[in-house]
Amino acid sequence: MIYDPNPVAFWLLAAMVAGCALAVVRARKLFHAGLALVGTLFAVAGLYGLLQAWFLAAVQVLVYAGAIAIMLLFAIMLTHNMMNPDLKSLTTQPWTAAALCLMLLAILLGGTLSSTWQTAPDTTLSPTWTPKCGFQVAEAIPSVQALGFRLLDPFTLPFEMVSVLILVSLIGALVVARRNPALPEAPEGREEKAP
Amino acid sequence: MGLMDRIPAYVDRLPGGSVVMAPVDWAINEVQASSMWYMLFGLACCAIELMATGAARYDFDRLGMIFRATPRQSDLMIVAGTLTLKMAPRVKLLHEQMAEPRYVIAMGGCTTYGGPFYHDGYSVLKGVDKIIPVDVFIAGCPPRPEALLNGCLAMQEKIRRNKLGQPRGPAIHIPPTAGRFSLSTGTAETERDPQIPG
Amino acid sequence: MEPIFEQFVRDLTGGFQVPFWAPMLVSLGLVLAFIALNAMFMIWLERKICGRIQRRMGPMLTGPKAWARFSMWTGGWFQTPCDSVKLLLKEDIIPAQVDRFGFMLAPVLVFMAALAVYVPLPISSTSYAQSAPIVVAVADLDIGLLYVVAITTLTILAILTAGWASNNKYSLLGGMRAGVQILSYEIPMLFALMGPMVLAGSLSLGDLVLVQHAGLFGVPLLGWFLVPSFLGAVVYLICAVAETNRPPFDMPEAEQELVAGFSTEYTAMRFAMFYLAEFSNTFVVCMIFTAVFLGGWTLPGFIPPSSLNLGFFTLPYFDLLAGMAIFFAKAYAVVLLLMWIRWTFPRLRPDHLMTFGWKFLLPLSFVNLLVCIVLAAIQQIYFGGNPG
Amino acid sequence: MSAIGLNHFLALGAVLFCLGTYGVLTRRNAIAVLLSLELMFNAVNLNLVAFARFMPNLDGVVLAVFVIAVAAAEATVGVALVLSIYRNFRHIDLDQVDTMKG
Repeated sequence: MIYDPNPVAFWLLAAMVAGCALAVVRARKLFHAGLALVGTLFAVAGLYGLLQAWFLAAVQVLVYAGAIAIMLLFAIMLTHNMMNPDLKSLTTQPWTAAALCLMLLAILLGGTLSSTWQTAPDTTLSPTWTPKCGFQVAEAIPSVQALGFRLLDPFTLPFEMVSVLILVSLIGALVVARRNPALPEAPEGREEKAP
Repeated sequence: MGLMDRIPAYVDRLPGGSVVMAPVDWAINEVQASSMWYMLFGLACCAIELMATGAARYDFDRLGMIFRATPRQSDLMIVAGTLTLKMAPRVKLLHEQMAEPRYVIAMGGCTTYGGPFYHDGYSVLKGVDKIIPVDVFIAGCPPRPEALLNGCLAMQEKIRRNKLGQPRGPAIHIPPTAGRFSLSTGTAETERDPQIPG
Repeated sequence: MEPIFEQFVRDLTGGFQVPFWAPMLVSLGLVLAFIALNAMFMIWLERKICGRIQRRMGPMLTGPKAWARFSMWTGGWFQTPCDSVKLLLKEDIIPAQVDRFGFMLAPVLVFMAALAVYVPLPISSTSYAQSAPIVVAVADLDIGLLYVVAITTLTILAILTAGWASNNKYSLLGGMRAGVQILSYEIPMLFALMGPMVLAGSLSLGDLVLVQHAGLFGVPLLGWFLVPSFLGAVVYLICAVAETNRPPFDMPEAEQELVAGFSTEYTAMRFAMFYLAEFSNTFVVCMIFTAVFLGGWTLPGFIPPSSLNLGFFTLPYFDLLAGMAIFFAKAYAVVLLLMWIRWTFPRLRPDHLMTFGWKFLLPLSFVNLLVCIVLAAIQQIYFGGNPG
Repeated sequence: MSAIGLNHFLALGAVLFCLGTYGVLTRRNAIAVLLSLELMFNAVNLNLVAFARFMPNLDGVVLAVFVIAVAAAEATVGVALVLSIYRNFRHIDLDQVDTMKG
């Protein structure tokens, strides 16, 4: 049978994703945008859970919400006045961009909804997941083990490449962010004031 | 305590209302008296005695008193030491930052009336009660830890006499020759020596 | 196999089928009650032990006086309920210049994280009226250990939000210190936990305990992961103390420099939620340590009967009760260890903390992972399969 | 409410992607642009996982794991760049960052 997720959970999570994403792009305070991003990430993790990708949901929360979003929040704190609403400096050309994005949305939706996808019957898992008290959760497929074998067998090269990429980006970030004593720095007094 | 101030006034007016309010009063007072978190600040030599009272031999913690560094979380302000005119506005600000219900103990002669600086101290505020309401005055220069503990017990007694929705009673004065404080049972005026664990 | 809760209700009422939402509500209520009561008890215990270590007595006067006269250890047991009720009754201040949304969100977030982390923690198992023993947890997730570490990151977010939203430089500094500290100690912590993961070949906490009970190389006591991954246990314990912001890693709320850190502007109820969550998290890391390194609810070579015959009455679910008793005894032993550490060591300096975490604990956890991989390989080659 | 199928997830992904694009186009603050980029990454990931579930094939999840790893690398470099810009200009307004050798 085709996998059939719970509609109530889906619509709740979808509303949360859309609402939080809207807050990310429209919030007046940048910190609020960061918080809304974390909300979006959690809702997307919930959707992964709905799609029974438990491991990916945990990784999403751990890496995305726990590391990337927190790092962005730190960057916000380091580069901003604490309570600066910086409303004026935040958005530009809202209506043009909105029209453009609506066009893009129309194209994407038209493309996806008009095409037929080969959804295959799912024989490997129990169709619905009900949380049980004091009970092993129904075998979560794709289970961690299956994912691990998949990562190590056909995807070994990309896996190693990603680790090299992360190492390189780490070193690059250190080089870029390092203070160069030879170069003069902008004076401290000039606070960000967008014209 | 917006709600807590208005409800008792209504309840008390009902027939039998005071019967309802008495145990409530008792419970609230008992709870507040048992956990007076004092604010961590000292101004002068009295602060040394305050520290001694918090440390091993005298041990504030047995009265349920622990220090909080922020005024937002403390219930009790122990003004310990000479309060100069320059410091006075800050102390007033700290008192205003504390959440209700808040209590103040003026420790030592300086905070009570100016102490040794009463005549010539051009820079000293002569009595902390000129800027904030004080519940207990402790005499001494500085008071011994026993006197401070006695003052805290008096503070507890005063809290126990509170009634919801009514103003607090007058300030209590602890004389310098306050009775000995029994460390084993926490009651005042016994002759036993302090028992130290271990 | 059937969920333990539904089976229990059916046994009790004679065939009543509970609706699907009942187990969730019941487990939520149980966890909430447990958090509140346990945190109260832990705070009282902490104050008594602190007093003992500092040659004081700790709280003595609340509660019936007879208790205090009996022994200094029993005095003041009513202290924490008094503190809690007082905090509930205090004025709730929201300062004018704070960011209201973030200020009100932060305590809720931190409490949610403290609540959610209880989901995969297994406290016991039972084989009463079951074909095979089943693990008693709210839900023994397939990815339990990863879930626990992931949820912990929510705490960082809440603390950062609290620090930023308070609009107070002490709060901001405290929040940022806490964020940096938790973020950098999470990495050695995860690597320290990876050793047991490799040894057990599973991420589920229930599986981890069962594997430990089975033993390593056929020797039961060797199976406690404290033995094969001893370095990992030490690294985890240190990181756990840092994660929960307890001394000696309490820079985020260092009174001497930062007033009360991220909770400087918080009053009454909201502060109580931070406090409660902090102690709840402390107990959670002790529970995880128990489950991952100390064999959880099992003792080597001891399998309690599923029901105990007392002669006049047969006690069902005896193995569940015995397991819970063992589990909480172990967890409280770890709690006592943490308290001992807390009141013994002075606070670290922030740069020392970073150096210690990145340059010492992280390599140590790598070494531990290597040792565990070698042991798991030996087990797999010479004894067949995972240790379980 | 009808049954939830693959199209629902794809539509949600499209909405999320467009919101991210909107943020990238309209925001002038560098960090806000980074935040919006993360939204787009998530939209793609959502589609990958949805495909992985509905045409049972684990490769979508594997790809999503890679995307998360790459996003981590991207965010690291991005934040480093933002901090570097901030150090040279004392603001991170992308419209104003137009001089070479800042």
